Amino acid sequence: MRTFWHILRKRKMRIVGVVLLLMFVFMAIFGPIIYPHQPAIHPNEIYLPPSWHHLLGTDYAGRNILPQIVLGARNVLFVAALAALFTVGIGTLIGLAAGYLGPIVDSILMRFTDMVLTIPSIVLILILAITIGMSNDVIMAGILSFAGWGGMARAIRSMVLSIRERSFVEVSQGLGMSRTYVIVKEILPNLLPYIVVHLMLALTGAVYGEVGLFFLGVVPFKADNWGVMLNFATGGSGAMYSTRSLMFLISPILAIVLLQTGIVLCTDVVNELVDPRLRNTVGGYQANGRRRQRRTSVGRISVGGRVRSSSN
Amino acid sequence: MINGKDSILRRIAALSSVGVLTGSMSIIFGLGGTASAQSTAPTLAYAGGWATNGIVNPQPQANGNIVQTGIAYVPLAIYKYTGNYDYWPVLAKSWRLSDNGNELTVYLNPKAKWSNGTPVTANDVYVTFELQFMVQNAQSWGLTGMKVVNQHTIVFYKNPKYLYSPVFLEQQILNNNNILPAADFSQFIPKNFWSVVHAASGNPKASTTKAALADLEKWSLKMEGYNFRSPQNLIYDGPWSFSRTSSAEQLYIKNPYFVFAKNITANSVLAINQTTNDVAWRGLENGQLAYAAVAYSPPVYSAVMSVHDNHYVAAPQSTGMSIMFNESDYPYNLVQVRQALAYLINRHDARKVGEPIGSVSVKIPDGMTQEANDQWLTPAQRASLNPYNYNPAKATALLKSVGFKKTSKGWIMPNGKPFEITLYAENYSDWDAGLQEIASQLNSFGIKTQEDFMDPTEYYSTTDGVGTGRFPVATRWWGGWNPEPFYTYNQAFITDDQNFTVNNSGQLVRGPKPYVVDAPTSISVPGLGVIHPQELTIQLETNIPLSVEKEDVYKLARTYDYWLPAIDVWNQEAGRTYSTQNWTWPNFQNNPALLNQFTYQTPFVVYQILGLMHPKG
Amino acid sequence: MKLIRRIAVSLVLIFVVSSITFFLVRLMPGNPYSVMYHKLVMQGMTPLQAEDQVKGIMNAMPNEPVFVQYIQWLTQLVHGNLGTSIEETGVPVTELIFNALPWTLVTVSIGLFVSFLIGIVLGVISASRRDTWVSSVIDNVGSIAHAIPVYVTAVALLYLFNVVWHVFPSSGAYGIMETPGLNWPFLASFAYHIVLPEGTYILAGFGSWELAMKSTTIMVMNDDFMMAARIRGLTRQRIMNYLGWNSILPLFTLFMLSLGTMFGGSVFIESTYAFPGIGNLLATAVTTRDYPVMEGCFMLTTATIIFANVLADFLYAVLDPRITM
Amino acid sequence: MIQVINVSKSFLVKTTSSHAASGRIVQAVRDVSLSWNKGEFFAIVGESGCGKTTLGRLLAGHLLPTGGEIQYNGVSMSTTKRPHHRHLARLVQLIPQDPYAALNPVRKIRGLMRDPITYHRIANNRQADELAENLLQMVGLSAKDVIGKYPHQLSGGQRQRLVIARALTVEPQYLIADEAVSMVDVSLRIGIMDSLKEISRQRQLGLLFITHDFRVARYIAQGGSIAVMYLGQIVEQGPTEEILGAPLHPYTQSLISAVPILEGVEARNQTVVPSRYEISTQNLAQGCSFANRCPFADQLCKNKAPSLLPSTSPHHLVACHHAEPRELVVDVAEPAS
Amino acid sequence: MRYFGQDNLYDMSYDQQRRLFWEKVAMVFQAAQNTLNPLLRIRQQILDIAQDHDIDFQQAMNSAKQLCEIMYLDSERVLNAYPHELSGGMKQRVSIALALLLNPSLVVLDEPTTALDVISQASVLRILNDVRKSHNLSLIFITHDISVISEIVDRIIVMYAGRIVETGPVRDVILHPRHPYTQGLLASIPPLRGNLSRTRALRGQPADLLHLPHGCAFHERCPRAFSRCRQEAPRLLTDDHGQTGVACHLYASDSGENVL
Repeated sequence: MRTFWHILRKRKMRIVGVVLLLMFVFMAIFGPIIYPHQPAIHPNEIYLPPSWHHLLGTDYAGRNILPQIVLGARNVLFVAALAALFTVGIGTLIGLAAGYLGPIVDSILMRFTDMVLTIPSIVLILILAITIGMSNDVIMAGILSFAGWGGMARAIRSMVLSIRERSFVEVSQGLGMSRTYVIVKEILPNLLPYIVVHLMLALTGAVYGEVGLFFLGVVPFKADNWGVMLNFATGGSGAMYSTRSLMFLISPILAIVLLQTGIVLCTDVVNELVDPRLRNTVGGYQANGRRRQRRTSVGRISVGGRVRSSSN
Repeated sequence: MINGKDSILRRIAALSSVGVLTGSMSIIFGLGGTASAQSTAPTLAYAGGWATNGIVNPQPQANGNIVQTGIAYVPLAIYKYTGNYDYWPVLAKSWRLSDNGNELTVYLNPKAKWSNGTPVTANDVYVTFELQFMVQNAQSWGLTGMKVVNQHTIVFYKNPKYLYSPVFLEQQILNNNNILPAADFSQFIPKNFWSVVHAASGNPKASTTKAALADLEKWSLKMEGYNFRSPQNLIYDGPWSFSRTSSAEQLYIKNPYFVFAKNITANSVLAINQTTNDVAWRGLENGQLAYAAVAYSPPVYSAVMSVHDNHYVAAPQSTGMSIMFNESDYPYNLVQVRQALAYLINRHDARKVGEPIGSVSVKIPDGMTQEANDQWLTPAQRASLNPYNYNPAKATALLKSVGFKKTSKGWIMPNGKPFEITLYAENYSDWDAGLQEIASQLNSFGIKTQEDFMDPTEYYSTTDGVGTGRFPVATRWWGGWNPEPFYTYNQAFITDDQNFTVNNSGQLVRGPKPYVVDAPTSISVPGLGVIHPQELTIQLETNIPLSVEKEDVYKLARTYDYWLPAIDVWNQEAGRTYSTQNWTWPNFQNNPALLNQFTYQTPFVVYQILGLMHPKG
Repeated sequence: MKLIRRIAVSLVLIFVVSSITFFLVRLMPGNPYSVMYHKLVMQGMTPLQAEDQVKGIMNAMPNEPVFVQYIQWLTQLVHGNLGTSIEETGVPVTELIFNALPWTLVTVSIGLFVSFLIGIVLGVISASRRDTWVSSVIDNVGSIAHAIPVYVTAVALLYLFNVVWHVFPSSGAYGIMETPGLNWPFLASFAYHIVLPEGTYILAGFGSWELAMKSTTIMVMNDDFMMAARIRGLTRQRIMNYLGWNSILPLFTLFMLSLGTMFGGSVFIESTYAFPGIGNLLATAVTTRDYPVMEGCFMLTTATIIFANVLADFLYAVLDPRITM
Repeated sequence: MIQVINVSKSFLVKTTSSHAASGRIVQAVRDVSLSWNKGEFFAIVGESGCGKTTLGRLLAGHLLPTGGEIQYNGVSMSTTKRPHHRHLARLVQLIPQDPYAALNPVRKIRGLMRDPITYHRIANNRQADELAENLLQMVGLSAKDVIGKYPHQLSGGQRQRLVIARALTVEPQYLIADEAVSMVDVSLRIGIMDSLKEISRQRQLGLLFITHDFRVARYIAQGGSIAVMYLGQIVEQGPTEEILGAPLHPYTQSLISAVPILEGVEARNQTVVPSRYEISTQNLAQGCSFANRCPFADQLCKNKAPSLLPSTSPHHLVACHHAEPRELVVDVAEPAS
Repeated sequence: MRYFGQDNLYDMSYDQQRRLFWEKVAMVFQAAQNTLNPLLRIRQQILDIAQDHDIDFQQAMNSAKQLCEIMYLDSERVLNAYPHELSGGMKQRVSIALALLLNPSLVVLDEPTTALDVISQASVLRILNDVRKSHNLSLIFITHDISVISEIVDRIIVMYAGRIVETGPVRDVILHPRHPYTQGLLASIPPLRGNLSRTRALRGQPADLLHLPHGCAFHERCPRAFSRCRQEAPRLLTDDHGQTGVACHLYASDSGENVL
């Protein structure tokens, strides 16, 4: 906990990020308690400006915008988090398998991965979304996870390949440990920082993809999603064209931007949290296994008793 | 910079010159057409969709250009839609229907010319309708043949066995088909064309007939949308001829040989591709557009109307949002349930959020628009129809009468299951809010209602979906698209296909398509007795006196109003926005006929042909 | 030789991807082929007609076994026939795509190039001012710009520069009065029309380049040869040159991913700006479920990206002496 | 006893191209035979790339030979399906060159030490910690100081000792140390070597030390034997003092003569520096692989490969057509204390 | 820091500094394979140096070729090669040749042979010895292995924990090391021949530069440390010429006077 505060305090932006993300997580968890239902339609309250009653104003059907944003957070975050988990899970599994199970498995898996990587992920997601259909959140998350697992698998694979070459793996094998032991206890812990950081990146990717699909309007309408709001704001209700309705356009945009900003800034925090080597370094050990001399560690070199500052 | 032969920069420069960028640029440059001289103002800019329409009417050309038929081509005459079967002549000078209604002689205007200066002749008309024979449209109108009398005269022959009103044929020939150049299209007519057409109408069981039908089918397939491409470099008989296109805009320049060229005051027409509504909104807000037919949300409407010179005029339109039922699906097969639902829907509120601009809520759900009601029914008749004003008490009574029970959890059907409704709508429907409002109205009454969405592919065949039971309840555009009651009741009681089919003996028959609403052939309407809606509907299109026709319409309206094959919620208006910044527009108050919907022509084209628009300044 | 091999591998890859598109659409529940066939039959066509029609649209017969369909479809594919569009009735898919593809290629390439340039400049600045507020601002802006969905940027730019200020056009690729070709009026009009789409591409794209450039620059800065170059008394300019090229080269491997991202972004950007490119075509095809066009777009974007990758690899091999092609 | 019988090992080396999976085959070990007894101290000397590390990994069972076989106490393990055979593991332990890389950086010492013990059921969980502490003590580490730390929190020497202690957890009979002191500060090397020797002597382990440094080889294999490798082959092998005192192979001679000497303390060597061609592991011509660098090579050497045969004494083997002692040593001066 | 009587290095402008470097002072690094720009041919790198130091291309190429001859390098092949096409020993020799390109007066060699094989090391050392004589160079040779340099250098400075602990003519220091650290270092080199029993380990760990012990940095490892060593860091005491010196309390009187 102390290290967490320490990391946070290093940069002010990090505090902003954590607060933002916590805000959206709070919305996602407690939103449905605060607002149990989608806001009701009020034919006589169309496009009201922000007020105490409607903090963000009302939309084209006289619905309060704030609850829509709050309720949207659950859908967006849940599906995105699930998709990020899938992405990272699939990526890690395939990467581990390809990296560890030998050249035949490797070449089969990597050809497949290459192929998936070549296809623009959004295009692939679009096609999958309409052929498979997005009947529930899990399927949707599964489809969205196509956006990132390829890159993840490749990265994990190359990391596994390099870790496998590091002698501690050989030593462990030499000590007679089983494959499972080597993968779980020796290789996986070394990938963990990367996996956790990538989880955050996959989260931004999944938010991007999910909201985007609803924005394009190609997957079944879901009332509580920011993408749908953005779709209606830019399309049918034309919120862009009148200052009266502008809040309806700005609210989902702001929600998306703030959420993504929050995740990105938190990635930085998480990065430092999971990788102790970034925090405090004793010796010159770096993640890639190469040792570098720290040029800055000794500021003064005493020569013949006289002290000179050294610099380049 | 790195010097010497190994300069990486130099290598990069050399390689990027053969890179993707250059390659694709050259492809773009390769696309370029030939430039032609630009005419100067006045240009009339408007926003519209670029959909190709109909069969045979010019499809995308072989070079990919899409010509908008309504601007570059005109029919023989333009239907006035006053309800009196009146036309404004265009390419035709006059026409005469024989007394028995089986021969239509059309006299062409000798001044009618193609854009290359050659005259529009009877042969052009002949080829145009040959193409309609080829895709087997003409046969369905009962047309049997044509005869070119002279360069300006052509006679159409109708099968005397076809009993329906000859005005229908008149409409198809005069208004519904743009005249195409024989020079460009006669190449598609096979040599043995007429012998095959005649053979195909022979005894259905004869092998010659079958062979001919097979040939005809082959031709028709070749000429139909998916396969047919118009030739390049067409000539035009409309007021403007196609000049050039980009993906966002199209330019048409004045056709100096057009028959009413002196009436045409716009030297060119700039068409903005209205892929989505906001394209038109932006154009109108910027004051760039002289005309647009576009839907609005209230803030956009007020933003556009706050621009000086922008005006909005609404024309009645015979279509709207309705909730339709699969009449064989329990409980919607019960008329009481449908009536109860009609009592429970506050149509006014639903319209207000569903389609706030460009619609009117339905006063009497009898299938017709308010205008049609006024025109066809007497005040007394109108008063005898049930307006189904919001009335939960009546709904409760009706539901209880068929064994429904209200419990703390809501309404329970006699079989013990809760009464739940799923309203299917198009994905991302504009009407979403309206449907949600209806759902919340029903929910507050105790009927658990939710909105759900269909796949776009399903939406295009919603009526099929309702017919086959895929959707017990669905919402869709509903209406005849025509003020004449026949079209409405044809859809409600016979088929949803606007082009009804006629069999060889001239009877309107059920097409292969299932009915939207499986309406019974006889319905016992309280206070009116047993009604045979299908017979009555067919009768509307046959030669009957107007008084009988009006009585039939009343009976059908009463039947619809009682039976409720669909609950009409709101009717749409054909909203048009025009700008008086550069043009004077006709006075619509003095001439309401001008507001009516024209089939293939964008309204301003008609005003131009009629000489009703003038440039300002 | 390896280039030829690489191209051969790419061709195989394209073949596999296209086969997947075939089976993807066909083997899914609600197979659009049979749906369309039954629909046409219901609309009054004879089974023979409907079959013909479906074959024209989709390049294969719905009633045949899948394998036979696949062979038919492949034969047509080899002849460059991808079927016809359902929405734009009768227009061959290849025509639609070849009209759209160049616009996307040009805008995506420009976007890629400019965002790459901006990214590397910012990356070098950020790396050289490491641990100062400058680098922290640049990094945060870069990573947030990278994370903000491209459609949000597109909508925001459209709102500001078109709706509010009327500065740039909102749709199309050039003005109707211009003749596409190598003439100044057209190029000017084209440039004017692509400002907003390019702006969006760049805003969405530069962040990842910036971050990647920063990390490679820092890595190269720590490399021994950089210190050696300083000790050898080379001019600052030359040292920057060494630094620059050595940091940029590793980024070439990112081209593969970024191209895919850019093409993916084009779906949103082009549909927001009604730009006549492949992304817009695909978005429209997807919303209207125009399966043949979808298949075609999918295959062609993939093929384009595969070949762009071969090109990038080739470039990389030419630029980096350590790599042999 | 471990017997190596005509063992060869070749690798497919990938070229640097980013995509193509092409490569060339490199023969790292060619037709090597030797035997090694429990309690015997053995050193393998050679330049980098001569295959000495590969030989070590083969012996430790980390790699499977592509030809020949290795017998452990008379049992051939070459037929086992996969490397790292479990029984082998407990028999032979390899101590790799780089202690930084040999320890998983994200795991604490306690786990690193305990896992092999519990995995092989050498002791139960409670005893495992005790055993680990004893082993750490044995290699000169204070268990209390290190057990809760991560490897990166230790110094280089501590890490190397830790690696040795970890190798001992599975109670091996043979230890292979691959350049085990080259990454360690000069002042610590002797200490670590002493520990290794001490432990091996106590536990009657066979100790195989792989090095490029004759000084180290001599220090370890004092009283044992030394084998000199060149391009995957053993060119000379024999008792330590014989190899150093009277090398017979020109390569051994040039290696020994290339060892820098302490000016004034040790005698200057008569240098036999081979000609300046670069070492190449590919395209081995027929004949002696050293022929193209050898100052004494003649036509015979270029045509016929010599085999490793006993020479001056039955235990001193050499593979050279012109094996003869050449004068290298002058005298030894003692350093002042 | 002043070189050859010029201004203080740290007061110089970048341009002055870079002129001083390589024209007067050159350097050879430990990991020579990493000190060459991987993207440029050796020829180009030589030309870059030449151009930045205003040397004519042709002249630079000529001297480069000459240096290649001295280094036993095939100049045709090496100059046209990219760094990755050369072996480690060749790269090391190339980087020595680069250091000599501008005829500097002083070459600093930082562990130039550590990454090399024994035989390559011997040949590089021999070349260095030859070049030193033929070019009249000053060499500063930094290494952890005393035996490597004992044949080449004249004077030796032994450092421990950032400080000089002993200095003197190489023969004197090796035969008669004074500082316990030097003694320990020499004792930890196993002799190639003769008695091994004198080889002893230095105890303890090298000093952690971040947490230097109080007093003499070596006292924790020193077999001869006494109480003063724990309290006070010894100064480097030199003889009259400044050529020989040691920093150890064993050789200092209580007053800090030189007892040598």
